[in-house]
Amino acid sequence: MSSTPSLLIENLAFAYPDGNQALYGVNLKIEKGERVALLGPNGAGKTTLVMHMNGIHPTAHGKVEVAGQLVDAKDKESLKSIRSKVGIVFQDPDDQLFMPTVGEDIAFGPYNMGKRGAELAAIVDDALRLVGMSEFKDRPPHHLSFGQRRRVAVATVLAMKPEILVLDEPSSNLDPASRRELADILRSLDITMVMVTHDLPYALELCERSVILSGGVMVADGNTAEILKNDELLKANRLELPVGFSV
Amino acid sequence: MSSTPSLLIENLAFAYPDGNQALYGVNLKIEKGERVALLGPNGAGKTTLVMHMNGIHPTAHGKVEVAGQLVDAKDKESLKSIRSKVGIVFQDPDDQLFMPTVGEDIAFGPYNMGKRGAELAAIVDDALRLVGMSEFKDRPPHHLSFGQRRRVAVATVLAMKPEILVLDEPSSNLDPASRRELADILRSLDITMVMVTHDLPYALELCERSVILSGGVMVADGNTAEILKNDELLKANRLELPVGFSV
Amino acid sequence: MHIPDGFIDLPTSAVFAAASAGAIAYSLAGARKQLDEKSAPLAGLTAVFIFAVQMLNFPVAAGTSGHLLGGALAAVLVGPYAATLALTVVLLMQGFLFADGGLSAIGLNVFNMGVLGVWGGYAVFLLVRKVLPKNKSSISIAAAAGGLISVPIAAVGFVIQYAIGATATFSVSAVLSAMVGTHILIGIGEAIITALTVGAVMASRSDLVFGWKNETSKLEIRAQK
Amino acid sequence: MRFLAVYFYCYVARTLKIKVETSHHHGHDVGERLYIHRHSVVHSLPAHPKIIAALLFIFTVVATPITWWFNFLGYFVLILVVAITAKIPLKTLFTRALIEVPFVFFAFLMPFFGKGEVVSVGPFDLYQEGLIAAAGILIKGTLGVLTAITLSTSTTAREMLRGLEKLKLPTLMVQIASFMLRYVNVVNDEMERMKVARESRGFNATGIKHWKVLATAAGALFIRSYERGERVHLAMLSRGYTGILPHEEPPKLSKSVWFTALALPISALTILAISLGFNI
Ligand SMILES: Nc1ncnc2c1ncn2[C@@H]1O[C@H](COP(=O)(O)OP(=O)(O)OP(=O)(O)O)[C@@H](O)[C@H]1O
Ligand SMILES: Nc1ncnc2c1ncn2[C@@H]1O[C@H](COP(=O)(O)OP(=O)(O)OP(=O)(O)O)[C@@H](O)[C@H]1O
Ligand SMILES: [Mg+2]
Ligand SMILES: [Mg+2]
Repeated sequence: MSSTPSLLIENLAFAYPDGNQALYGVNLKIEKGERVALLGPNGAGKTTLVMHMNGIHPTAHGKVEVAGQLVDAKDKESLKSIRSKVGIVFQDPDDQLFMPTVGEDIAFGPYNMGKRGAELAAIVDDALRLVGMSEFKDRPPHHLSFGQRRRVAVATVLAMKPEILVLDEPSSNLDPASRRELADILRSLDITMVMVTHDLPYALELCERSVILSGGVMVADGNTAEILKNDELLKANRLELPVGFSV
Repeated sequence: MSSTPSLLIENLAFAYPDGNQALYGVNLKIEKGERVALLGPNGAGKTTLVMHMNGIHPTAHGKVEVAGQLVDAKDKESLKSIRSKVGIVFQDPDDQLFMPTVGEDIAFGPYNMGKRGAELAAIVDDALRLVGMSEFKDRPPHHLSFGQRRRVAVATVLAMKPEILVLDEPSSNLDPASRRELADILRSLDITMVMVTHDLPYALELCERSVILSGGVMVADGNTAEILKNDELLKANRLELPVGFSV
Repeated sequence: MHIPDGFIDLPTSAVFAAASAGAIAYSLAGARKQLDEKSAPLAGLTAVFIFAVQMLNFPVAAGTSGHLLGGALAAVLVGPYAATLALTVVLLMQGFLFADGGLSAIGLNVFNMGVLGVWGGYAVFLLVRKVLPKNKSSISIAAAAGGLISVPIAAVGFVIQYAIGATATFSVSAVLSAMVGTHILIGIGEAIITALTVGAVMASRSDLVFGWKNETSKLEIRAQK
Repeated sequence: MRFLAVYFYCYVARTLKIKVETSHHHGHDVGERLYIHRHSVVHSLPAHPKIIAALLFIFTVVATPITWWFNFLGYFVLILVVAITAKIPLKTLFTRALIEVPFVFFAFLMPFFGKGEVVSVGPFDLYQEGLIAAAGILIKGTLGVLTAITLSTSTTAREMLRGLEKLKLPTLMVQIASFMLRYVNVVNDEMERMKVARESRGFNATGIKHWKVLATAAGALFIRSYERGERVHLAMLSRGYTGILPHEEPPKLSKSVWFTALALPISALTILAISLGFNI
């Protein structure tokens, strides 16, 4: 008898409003505390899948459950509670940052969760320190470099202390040191995590389990090291290990 | 007696309108046919520097010359000729794509350079084939996945057949196979190239020479392999080779 | 089209301000009814877009240029209620931040562009849509008609206000013919841009167009490997 | 026919003035762009008393009969004093005032029309009635514009919105407006980005033949901003947004704040009252 999974996706299909179908029946079950890498070629549907995990894309077909709770775009109350549990770092930091200053942006989530005053300030400062952006607190986010925006985007979500952390290519555009620092941060968190990435060594470093999404369906699910050893599988899904790297 | 360099930057300083200074006197000379990697931590000023190479940011202090021609934001005629020579692939593909369909977007540059009819169509098809996006010709670019947009962005610039190709983190968000394919394409082009990247093995693979920009000044310039062997230099500039990788 | 302070006398301004306020109250009630998670930001975005395209000038003829009003466009995209609210917000912001349109004349300007332009344009849109076949390109054509007419309708509003409360000396008929004449020309520009914009939205996000009912597409399920 | 020409000119003028406004600012916050940061009494006042003061002042100006010339002189002095107190560069003040140029054209034509007495100025025969009406439009319009500019250079866009909210602008409209302010930067940036992208690929808008490209750009811009906004809004919802932006509750205003803010309209009303006495 296992406990309720953190995330349960069953037979999920989705088409964009222009008629493009991106998901063709996806199944995925993630237990509490697992760290799962979501791999797959460009256009596989990874981002589309991620957007279903807190009801940003309404479930058109199939079902999505977060900690046993059904994600239903029509039920505003339950959506709110789901969104306080699932923190998503978007692939494009420009989609994530909207307040006039970095500090206010990071405060946004915790504020909505009822934090105020000194407690709020402390959360903001911690999150900024974590991603090394303390000096940028009063700068407008859209006046930062791409990599700096990415770091702030990560901080906005970490500040909410979600139960499930979903990251869509968090390491892209980060300089190598920041990339490692982010890995250290993520490893130190004791939460359920889904990470989309094209960086296979990064996936291996952080996640015991990997799934491969390709053409809108799941084509593999297993131990990361096992998957990365399966050359044929990788090749069929436009994945390759970097030259000189071996599992 | 050397020939005129492809790109000559002397003592370039720049501050953003909000007063943030990003460049503090940059010098860089790139000879015809060279491939140079531009490395450096997040916020170093790489993108800012790139934006000077075709006059998008007007030269506020110092000078920038492309193939002997001064980049002068006030001289519209010369700017036009410079822009037909320098092709920039922006860090954010959304900055690059603006037409309603992928095909029209790629045709845009060559059309402005006077190409028409069958010739134009052939250019577009070639560019699409090169980045593996032929099937997406009639799709709107903003309805593509991030990695797909990145590939189209590269194609729009390749279609212009520039003399100098400047790429701002071209490989980020690409799946590993696309990343390698892009490397193959870039290697096959016989042009001057500047590539901003945080992916050091990628830099090593493609560029003989590397420069490091940090805090708005050039802190290193030399053979890529030499630079990547200099641990101290790398460390001082938040650069690290991936675990398990050695030059 | 943005009337400055002092052009129309205070009593007239007050009357039209009251009329505008009524229209806004009506729109608020209507917009609340159709409100879901997305409508406020979408109306905000429409406001931004109108604000932006009012700055995007397009060449009309020999070195002259005009700008969009956006009333019909907004109505077709987000519905007339939200469109009136969006236009009002745009005019408020233009008045308070850019000094474009007098602060004592905001009621007048809202009436012309946010009420007459929006509802007039939307009415024409509905009429034209009714006579055309039910397909995507009809929406653009109907929107174009709405855009074309909305500009002279707004101009007529200006002329009425002029006739009632202006201190200027041009005869009302001269102003009427000049305003309507030029605004029909500008309306052509408005029609083209409205049609192209609605067409562009229809092409890729027809679900966003208020004046169009979307049918949901069928989903295909593929076997998991 | 002449009217046609005039109206076209009005639109040209609108275009010109907008070019003046936008060309040398680039990539800036639109709110910041108009606001000029200074330390002054005017800046330190909260927005809603300032808005009320500006409105009352403008109403006073508009209500004053146009032949009471000295009143207007007084008003001009008053608003200039406020502008100077707010340390607004006069050049900025007057450049921004170009916004009313279209109606200046309108006004300049007015003396050519009308009835009654005619005065000759050089080669022109001008109607006195027209001249007075034109002067009215110019003077009142200019005062209105100067007031609004003084307000917007000393108040950030966000404060202005807060002020309007305090003055009971309906919540839904406040929401729309705050989205607008936020996205105006996004759209502006997207526009700028698209322009850069176009120019980087050898495009320069010069005339009618580029209509198509610009119109397509408008369509694309709309979708882009729309979708960007949609995604950003979803990101906000993901972080628990319920329609209310975080803000600090401001303290209750003291009487002296109100008095300082209302000094401008009170002075103007005093002038009006005095002149009323003279004119009865
Ligand atoms: N807004 C949209 N409208 C229509 N189709 C879309 C939209 N966004 C993505 N698609 C399409 O849906 C498919 C899945 O896209 P998605 O963004 O989920 O891919 P992805 O796996 O995240 O790719 P990447 O690694 O490049 O980010 C792609 O074929 C893409 O072209
Ligand atoms: N629009 C802007 N306004 C003000 N400051 C900016 C703007 N864009 C960038 N900056 C600042 O200028 C500096 C250099 O930014 P730039 O984008 O050139 O960095 P970068 O080297 O490209 O970084 P990354 O690797 O993260 O892309 C940074 O400190 C950044 O915060
Ligand atoms: Mg993606
Ligand atoms: Mg950069």
